[in-house]
Amino acid sequence: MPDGVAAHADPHGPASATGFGAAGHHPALQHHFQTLAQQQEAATLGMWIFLVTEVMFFGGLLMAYLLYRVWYPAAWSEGSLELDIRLGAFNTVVLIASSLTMALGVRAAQTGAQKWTVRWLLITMALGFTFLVVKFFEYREKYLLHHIPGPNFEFEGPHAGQVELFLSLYFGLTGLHALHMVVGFSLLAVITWMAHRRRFSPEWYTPVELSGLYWHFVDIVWIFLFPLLYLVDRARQFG
Amino acid sequence: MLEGIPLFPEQASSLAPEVDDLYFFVTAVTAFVALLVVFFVIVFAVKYRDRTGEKVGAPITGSIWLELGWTIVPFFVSMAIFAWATIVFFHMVRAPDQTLEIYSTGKRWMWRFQHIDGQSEINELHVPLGRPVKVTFTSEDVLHSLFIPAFRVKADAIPGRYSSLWFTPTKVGEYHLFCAEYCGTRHSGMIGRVVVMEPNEYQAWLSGGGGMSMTARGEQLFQQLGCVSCHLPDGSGRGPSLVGKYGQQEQLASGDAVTVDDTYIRESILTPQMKLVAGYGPVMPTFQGQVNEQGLMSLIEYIKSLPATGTVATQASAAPPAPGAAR
Amino acid sequence: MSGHISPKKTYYVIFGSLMVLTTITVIVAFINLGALNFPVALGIAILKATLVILFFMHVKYSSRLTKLICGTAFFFLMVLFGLTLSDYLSRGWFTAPGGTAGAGTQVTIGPPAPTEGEPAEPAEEPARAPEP
Amino acid sequence: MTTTVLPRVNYLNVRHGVASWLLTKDHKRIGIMYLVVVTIAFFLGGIFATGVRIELTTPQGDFVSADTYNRLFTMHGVAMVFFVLIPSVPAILGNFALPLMIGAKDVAFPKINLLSWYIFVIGFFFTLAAMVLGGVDTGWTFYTPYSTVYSNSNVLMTGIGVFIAGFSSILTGLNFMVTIHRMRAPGMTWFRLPLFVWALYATSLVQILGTPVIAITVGMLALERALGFGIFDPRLGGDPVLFQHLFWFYSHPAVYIMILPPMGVISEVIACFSRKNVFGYSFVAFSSLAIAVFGFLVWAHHLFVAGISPYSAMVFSFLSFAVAIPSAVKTFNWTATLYQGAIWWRAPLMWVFGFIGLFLIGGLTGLFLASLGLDVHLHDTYFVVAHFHYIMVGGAIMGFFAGLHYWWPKMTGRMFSNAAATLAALLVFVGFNLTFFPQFILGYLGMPRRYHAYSEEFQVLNVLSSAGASILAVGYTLIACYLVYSLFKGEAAGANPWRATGLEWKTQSPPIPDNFPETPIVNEAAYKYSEREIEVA
Repeated sequence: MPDGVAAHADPHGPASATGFGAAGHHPALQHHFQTLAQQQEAATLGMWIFLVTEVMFFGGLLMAYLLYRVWYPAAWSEGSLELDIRLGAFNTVVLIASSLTMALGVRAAQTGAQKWTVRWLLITMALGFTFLVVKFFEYREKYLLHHIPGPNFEFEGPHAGQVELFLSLYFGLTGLHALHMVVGFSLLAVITWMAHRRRFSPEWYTPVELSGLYWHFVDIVWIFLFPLLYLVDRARQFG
Repeated sequence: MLEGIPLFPEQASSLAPEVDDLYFFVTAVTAFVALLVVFFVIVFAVKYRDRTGEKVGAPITGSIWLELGWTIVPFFVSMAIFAWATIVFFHMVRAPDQTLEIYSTGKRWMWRFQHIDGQSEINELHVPLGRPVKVTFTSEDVLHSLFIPAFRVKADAIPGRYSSLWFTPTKVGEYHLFCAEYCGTRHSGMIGRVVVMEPNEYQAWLSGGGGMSMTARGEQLFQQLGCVSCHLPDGSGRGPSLVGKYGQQEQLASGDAVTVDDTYIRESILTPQMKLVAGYGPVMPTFQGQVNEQGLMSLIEYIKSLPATGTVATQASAAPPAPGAAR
Repeated sequence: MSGHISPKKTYYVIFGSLMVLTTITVIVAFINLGALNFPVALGIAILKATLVILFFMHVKYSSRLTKLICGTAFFFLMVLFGLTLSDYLSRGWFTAPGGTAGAGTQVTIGPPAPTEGEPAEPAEEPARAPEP
Repeated sequence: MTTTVLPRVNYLNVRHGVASWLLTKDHKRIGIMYLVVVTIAFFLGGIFATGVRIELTTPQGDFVSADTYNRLFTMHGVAMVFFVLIPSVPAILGNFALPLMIGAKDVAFPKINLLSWYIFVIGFFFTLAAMVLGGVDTGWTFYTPYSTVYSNSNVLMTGIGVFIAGFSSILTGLNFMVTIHRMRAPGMTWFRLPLFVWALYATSLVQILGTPVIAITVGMLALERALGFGIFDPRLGGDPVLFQHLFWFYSHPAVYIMILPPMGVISEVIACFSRKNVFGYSFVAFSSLAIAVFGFLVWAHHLFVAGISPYSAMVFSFLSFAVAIPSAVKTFNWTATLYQGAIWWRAPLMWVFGFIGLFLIGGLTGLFLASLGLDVHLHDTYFVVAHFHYIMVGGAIMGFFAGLHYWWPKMTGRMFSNAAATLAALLVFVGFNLTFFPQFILGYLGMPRRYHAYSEEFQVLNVLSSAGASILAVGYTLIACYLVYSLFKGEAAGANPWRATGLEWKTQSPPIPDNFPETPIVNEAAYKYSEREIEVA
């Protein structure tokens, strides 16, 4: 059972069927914890602290966004109009729905409904995948219009430089968010496989809960990114 | 100045004594605190020394009064230092009203100074004694920092923005000029000297130099770059007339108006389509890369010097720069 | 850890309100509120995020420590945004008739434009003739 | 007591072979592995520093070329800051001592603890690769637009190295925080925790909140340099000062990551060798937290001349004075702890006296740089170089060695020669002052930082400084000698050689893999020396 999935692995302790510690303990209890409750509390606390680091991680990019929005409002509204609001809104709905199915999946694990846990997790993964596909098309469209910042960036209009700044931050923020979606997706794949192998029970479902926390965090980031990037100055569209 | 080991920098500007008094005050306060603590540490360490390691210390766990004492007293002491330091800082930030304007650009590994009356110097700055001088400078590539230790002034040169520092030289002589912000391979070579001269010597040096004034330099560029072919004085050419336009309102093609100031002129030279003047087409090419910061400053000075009467005047004495619009 | 199992209804209610808020934020974006557009959009996003945190992530039912950790994250994010913007927004506040000395304080050459309050000083009289 | 036979089973000899080390999940072994990597990085940083000091003995740049000099001081900075100072006390002494001090079997997430070490080594590998390929010449601060547009050295490779090493620091902070919250032995309430644990908790807070910001900043820098995303590029309207804001938002709290754990070590060692509880325990504990939280409000005192507005400079200057108060409170409390103690002059205490002497000067010169009027003159001069070396080398490294000497018997089960250690402390103290005190004078004279060649009148003070550096080098090498010697010839230390209180001294040294035969119960305050006689194990 692969331990941490990505570089910043999640602190859910891996549960192998053999289990450590003396007989009589729950197979998932690790030797350095006294009780399973202490282990679960530690794991959840660890995940929450990890989410704090993620908030500050996105914070740096959001700081750059905030400053340049104050400095270049005109370029920000022009840049924002470049983005397709329909795809953005659709993606927001998809991601919030995936948050719902994730929460229901965690609830199913809590209540021991093993089949439903697997089903909800699979639906969540499907919605996550849809989000990434939509994102791929958005990026491809930017690529075709030469709107990817860098040497061959083309944009007519007076604020070309600042619009390139906006699109740099657009790709920075949504790229980082998509990367977190990919990590979340592979994490869910592992958890779904474990759920399928009946590894969880109402006494021990920590990995499902932690991946749920992670997934909700990624959804919250998009809840902020959507208005910040797509809805900067839509009123201008209608003059 | 070079013999022996100098242990303290020269005081060669009106700000220097202020900064040094503050320096001595803070040194005195910190030295007192340091010596106090070291004294107590040594006294306690020796007095209560126990060679055997068997004995046990007194059961003292703390005293609220002492803790409050050495929290509040240092706070007030530091507030005193903070207040005095902030006053000195705002003396540095607030430039005096009438200053001798000098423009400068920092470029990787050299400072170029441009006097209004024409002299331009590399890594050298001649200033008259006793007159407040304000150096306005920017950088053409990376971050630099204009630092004159003897005057106790320093400011970073940021590409894309103008910085400035002012000083009133109070002592004739030659002083170091350093670049203080790391800027690459020859960062340590980007140095120079500031020469403070008696006012009459300064005038002799100024007229002797005979360099072209900024306005004249601007006019020369105006011809070379072909601006004159479109910007006719009466505005009949393909570009609007620039005569007497400085500081006035200009109607733009997009409907709103803008004051013709340094930023607008600089923007129109580098990115002409930004704010087109009403009634003229977007035919003007960009001059990005054909004219450097010095050239821009000279062109701006030249356009400022075009009075409403249409005659091109090159004033000998420095025309103080008209107020530019701050963004 | 939270161990709290909320009824399915709660999740569906929260999901519904999130959908409503999303539609509102899109609609409001098309109405020109001028300077208010940004705060409104941000406010709705914060509301949606709070709903997700409280109900989907069970923070409403979990220990005070988890709530504290959540608060700490956003507090230090605000410290980053607030103190950095305190620099950028306060540029240009300090103006002196002779001009502000210091790094990056000016966008143009020459003394800054007089703010509305201060009467503009006549800058036209020629520079002082240097003493003999 | 001077038997050289070590207890039969301990964490060092329970398993053998390289795999038993490289795949270990034992926090004690991971601490030792960090010690090995950090020592290599310290040695490397020292070589670069020697190159810099030799170059600066002559005003003309005649030892190395300007470009090589720039790479020397940059690599000295990168190696020392990211690979020595940040991990030194938390990752080595923290990893080793924390579970022992709170009576736990291990840290909360042992696998992630090992992962942190591997991430640290991978990050170090990338930086080493950058050094081998020619180094980087942007200064450890990587200021744009030089680092993104104009520098043609391995900025990207070093950036990736620093980016990865940052995650090791994040995961260590996360691990420690959860361990302190959830893994304390029964009876170990927050106010019975040793002050070293309080310091580690405050450090973890800073690691968690600060490190991600530099990760994303280095990421943005890499995006701009590699793909041309112009986030800080002035030609597109980007702002180089924004990079400085984001960089220092982490890098100032990072200096508190470097100084807080050593402060915790000082509290431990002073209490132990004065045979007395620390004066004002709760004040010292809360000052650690105050430093961690206030540390996030003061970063722009690095930008006073970089183009921030005068009013915000005033705000940051005020906050920078406020953050100095908790450090002052700690120093006064340490001094008061010595009062009416039974002070046993042993090697770790000698290092603590050195720490107090140097940290005092370092901390107080910070007031010079926090005051606006002086910082305009002093910024980017050797005054700043001297200030942060007094804090980092005088404070953090001296504190690290105090801790290393204090816990060496527990780590290895062997005692080192007390005379040699005291001599080393004296050598380092004298060498250090000779090296860096002249730099304060050079700083006020106006000698700028990072200068390959300088004006003649600064030469004498620079020669003094270089002479001091050689004494410092001798001092550090002496430490390595007698500590390694003690590994083979040191006499057995026994469970409690310093007769200290604290749970880590209740188990054998070196401890068994699970630290305690059975989880200890704590029923008294942290430094209860006076009431009880100390049993000599």
